[in-house]
Amino acid sequence: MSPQINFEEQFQAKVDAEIKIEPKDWMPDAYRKTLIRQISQHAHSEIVGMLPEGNWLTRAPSLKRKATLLAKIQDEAGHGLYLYSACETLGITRLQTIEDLLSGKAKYSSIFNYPSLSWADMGAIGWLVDGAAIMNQVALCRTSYGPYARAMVRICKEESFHQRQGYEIMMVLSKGSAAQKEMAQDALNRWWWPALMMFGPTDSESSNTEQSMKWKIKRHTNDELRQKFIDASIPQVNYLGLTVPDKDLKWNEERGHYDFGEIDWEEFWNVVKGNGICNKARLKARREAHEQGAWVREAAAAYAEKRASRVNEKVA
Amino acid sequence: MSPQINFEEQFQAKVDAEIKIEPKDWMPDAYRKTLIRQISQHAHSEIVGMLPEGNWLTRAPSLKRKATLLAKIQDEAGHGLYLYSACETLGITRLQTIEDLLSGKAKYSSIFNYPSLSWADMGAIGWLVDGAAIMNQVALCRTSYGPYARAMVRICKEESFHQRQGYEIMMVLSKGSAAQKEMAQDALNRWWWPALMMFGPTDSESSNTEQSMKWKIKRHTNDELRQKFIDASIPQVNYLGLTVPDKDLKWNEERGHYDFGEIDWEEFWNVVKGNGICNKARLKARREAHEQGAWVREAAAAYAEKRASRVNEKVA
Amino acid sequence: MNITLPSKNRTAMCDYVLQMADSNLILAQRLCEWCGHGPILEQDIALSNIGLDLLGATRSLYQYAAQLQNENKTEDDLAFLRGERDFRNFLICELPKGDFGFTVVRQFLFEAYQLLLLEALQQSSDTHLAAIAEKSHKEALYHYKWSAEWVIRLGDGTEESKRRVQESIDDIWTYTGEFFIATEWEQELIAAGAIPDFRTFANAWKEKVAEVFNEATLTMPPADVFMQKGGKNGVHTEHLGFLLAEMQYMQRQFPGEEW
Amino acid sequence: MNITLPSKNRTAMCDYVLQMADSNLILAQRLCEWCGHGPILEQDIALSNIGLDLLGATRSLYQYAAQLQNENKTEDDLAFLRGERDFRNFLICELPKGDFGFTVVRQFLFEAYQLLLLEALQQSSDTHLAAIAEKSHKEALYHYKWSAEWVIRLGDGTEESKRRVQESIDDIWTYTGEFFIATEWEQELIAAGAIPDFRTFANAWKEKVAEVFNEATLTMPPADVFMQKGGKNGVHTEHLGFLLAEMQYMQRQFPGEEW
Repeated sequence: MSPQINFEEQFQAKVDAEIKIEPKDWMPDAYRKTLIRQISQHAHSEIVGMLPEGNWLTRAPSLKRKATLLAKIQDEAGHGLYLYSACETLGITRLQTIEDLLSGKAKYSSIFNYPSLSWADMGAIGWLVDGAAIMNQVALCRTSYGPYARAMVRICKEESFHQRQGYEIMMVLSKGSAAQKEMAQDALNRWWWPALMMFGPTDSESSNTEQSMKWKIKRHTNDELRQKFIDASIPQVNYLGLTVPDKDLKWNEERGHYDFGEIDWEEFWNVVKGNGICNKARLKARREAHEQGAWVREAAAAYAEKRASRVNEKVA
Repeated sequence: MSPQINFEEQFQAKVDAEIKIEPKDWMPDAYRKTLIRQISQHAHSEIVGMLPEGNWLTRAPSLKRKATLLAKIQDEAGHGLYLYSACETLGITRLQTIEDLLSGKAKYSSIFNYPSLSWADMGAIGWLVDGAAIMNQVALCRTSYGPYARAMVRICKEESFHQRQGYEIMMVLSKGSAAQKEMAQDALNRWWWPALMMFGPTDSESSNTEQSMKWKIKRHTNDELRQKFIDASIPQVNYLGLTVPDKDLKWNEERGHYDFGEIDWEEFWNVVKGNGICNKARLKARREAHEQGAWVREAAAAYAEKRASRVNEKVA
Repeated sequence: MNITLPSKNRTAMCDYVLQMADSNLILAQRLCEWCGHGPILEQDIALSNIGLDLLGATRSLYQYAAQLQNENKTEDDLAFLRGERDFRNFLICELPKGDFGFTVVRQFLFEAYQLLLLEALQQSSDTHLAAIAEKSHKEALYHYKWSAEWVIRLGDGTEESKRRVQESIDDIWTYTGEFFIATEWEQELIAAGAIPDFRTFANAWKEKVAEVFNEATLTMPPADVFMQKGGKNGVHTEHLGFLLAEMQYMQRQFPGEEW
Repeated sequence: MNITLPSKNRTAMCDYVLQMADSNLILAQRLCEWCGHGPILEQDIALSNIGLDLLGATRSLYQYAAQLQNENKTEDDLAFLRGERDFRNFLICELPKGDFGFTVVRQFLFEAYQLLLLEALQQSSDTHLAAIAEKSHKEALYHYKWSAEWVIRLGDGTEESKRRVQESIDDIWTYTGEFFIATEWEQELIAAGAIPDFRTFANAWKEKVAEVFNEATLTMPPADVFMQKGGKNGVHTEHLGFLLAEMQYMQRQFPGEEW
């Protein structure tokens, strides 16, 4: 037996025993690559996800909502930071990770390629989009890679808070004027299906699931999480007095779950492929921020260097 | 006697006899220079004058007003064109004239360095600023230089129309709600003194007046025109039920004119020197239009050249 | 006013007229942004000219929509007091103005469609709409000619102008599909013969566009480009909200006043 | 709430508190425009932090102004339902955000003033205002430190960063004069001892600024630069109208709703 195989067995044994893998531990190359792909994608999603909400910052309808929204988006930037750091423990720099996003090589969650068109979208995004994200993330708090799992614990706490805030926005609207209620229903109509798509393709179509489950990077299948999300959300929808845009939705007593209609996977793949109404705009915004910030980063680096050499001169 | 002196005498004799000077006629160098300065300054004023009004195009409160305002600003662009053409007959290209504006060498009317802050400003600018301009321009319809005089005839017709439109905006506002009336009064308060300053320094301080009068480039002194403007405007102010921000204003039976308060010449010179609240912004807007349009002008020139050479090839 | 109102399909016709009016208005608003900032004085004037024509058509169309609605609304109520989700304009009209090449390409693609539509609409059984179309068609001919000439000039100009204008074409193309798909109410009107079946215009439009692109040495995007939609159903890009906030501010701030 | 209201100068104090609130709000609105677009993720977060502090102060100040007014208005009425001529913010706050250097310089010059003002205001006989000032002063210390560090970093960074930041200083300088001139109602309050005489802060402010510029190898504009004014009297630049149209749109469109 080659030592390589020993490493691999030891690694899997640790995973099976729920012992966290740490940056300096040996890990299979494919594990590392899968993690880099997944964590960086998650980090990019936090950063790109700032844009649809940022779209309403300057138009928030009250000072309190403006402040809460700003704090929420700031949290997302913070999540981005944790995750870029977790990624760096796997041997890829933040700059490289970001360049992969800007070049289109790395992906981010497709949900952010939908436009935010009304104030109610700030409610729907918090409630449904963050809600769907949490379904995934709660499981990831126990993921096998230590730094990722620990980042997730911090993120999950804040995300639940965001979700409650989002739901509260929906609550106020759905109890408000006719126009406000209509706004809330419209937002639900537009975000419901995209939120369901956030869990990814159905298990039969999903390629990476099996290996990821074995490595405990992933702990539930896409369809399991999707069902869980629907089951949790429908009572919330009912409480708001709104309806989901799915005529096939109904409680299945036998399964103990809600049955739901066919997801439009053609739309899903279209948006993933770059055809969402905002794909171009999102990447453009990120590219412009990066390019227009280049002189600032260069200045900071040059200043740090000057300072270091001045200190050295003094020491010498 | 040198022939030079003969030319000069002949020239002055023509001017005295009210015969128009035409581009190919001999004219004193100083006459040419004075005209270039005056006409180009006038042209630049039309173009820069598009900006404070353009500032309200996207916010005009009705479709009719939006269309009327757009048509008005378009007329100003047209006036700019006539005047740049008149300037070209004196041997300076439009491009050179524009570059003198952008470099800060050439001036434009200082009035356009005041900001347009409310919809009522669209009324006040049309009524008072165009009104003051017309006082000058009507006299210029008989100016000694032919192309300038003819451009002025066309411009004057349109300007009177603009002035009536401006006054009509003020009329609607001053008969509207309390907020609208307040808006109208506020606009009058802000534009009244700057409009009076448009006639330039008092005669005792004005340097070029005497020679320009002799050449019939100018036909009335600054103070004459200013008094005429005030006498014409006050009944219009009264009709609106508004008041001018001048506690010293009153009818002088003996003079047959309105007496008026001291003009704040320090403010006037400050704005001329570049310290108006919009001087930087106005020049910046014109520079950006020019720079961002460079590739378009180059493309048009390149295309025209290609086309010409293709025609030549066919002919050959 | 003594005009012939269509006896049935009135609601659908009202929606359709609003869609035309909204598209004209939003595009005119974008052209207004050029006023005083054009690359050449003569072209500044040309853009204002087109803007004025579009605003004129906007007013006729809103007035007619208000008549069809019969709810005692004015043209300004329809322009300034409807929310973002009520606006039915083509998405192409609301895109930010971009550089001069972008504005020219957008106008060209829009006018090439307008020419076909307005020509056919002159035969509409709705005589009022037919009359508006007749006037607008004459204007569209001029807009089309102006924008086509500029597409050619920029396409066959310098390397930079060619690159810029080609990029604009590639960016805008995805928004042209909306011209040729029919909403429910449009299907109703087409079936009733009240408006032409504009879904059949796609080929003629492409030919018109190809001819000019060809002369301009520009490349037409491939046939399988994904096409955006939503505008006619009130689902817009994120740009429209900001445009409306600015455009409607005065009427929102001072409701019910005369101006 | 049981707070000490000044027995006299109430109207003047209300105007002054509104002026403070407006300046905080308008500047926070400009900082909001950076969110998601910062040059470095950490600095994106820092700008949001400052924005959040300013918004917090805005709310306390409007709430207090509403109490002084005693007309049953809310903080949101004051923020979203007043017109451009009612806003009393310093002109410096409404200038477009510019590049990162511009934003940093504006913040630095503003906070250097705020530090002096808020420190003195803590001694105000108006205990409510003094309490707000105390909280804001702590925050201003952080904002000042952050912005001063960036002024130094950019000034003493690369040639490009030095050029950019120096240009921003030269552009903004003309708007700093407003810090040190008193309106009528401010003169009244100063005379009554209700607020500090901030006209006397000019030298201390300049020293504070000069120290940082010096370390940043940047040049302070000459003493005779012409100073703009008007903001505190509601006469603004052309930028504020557009900012308000966007910021107030929802409240104008849906008056009187809860959010």
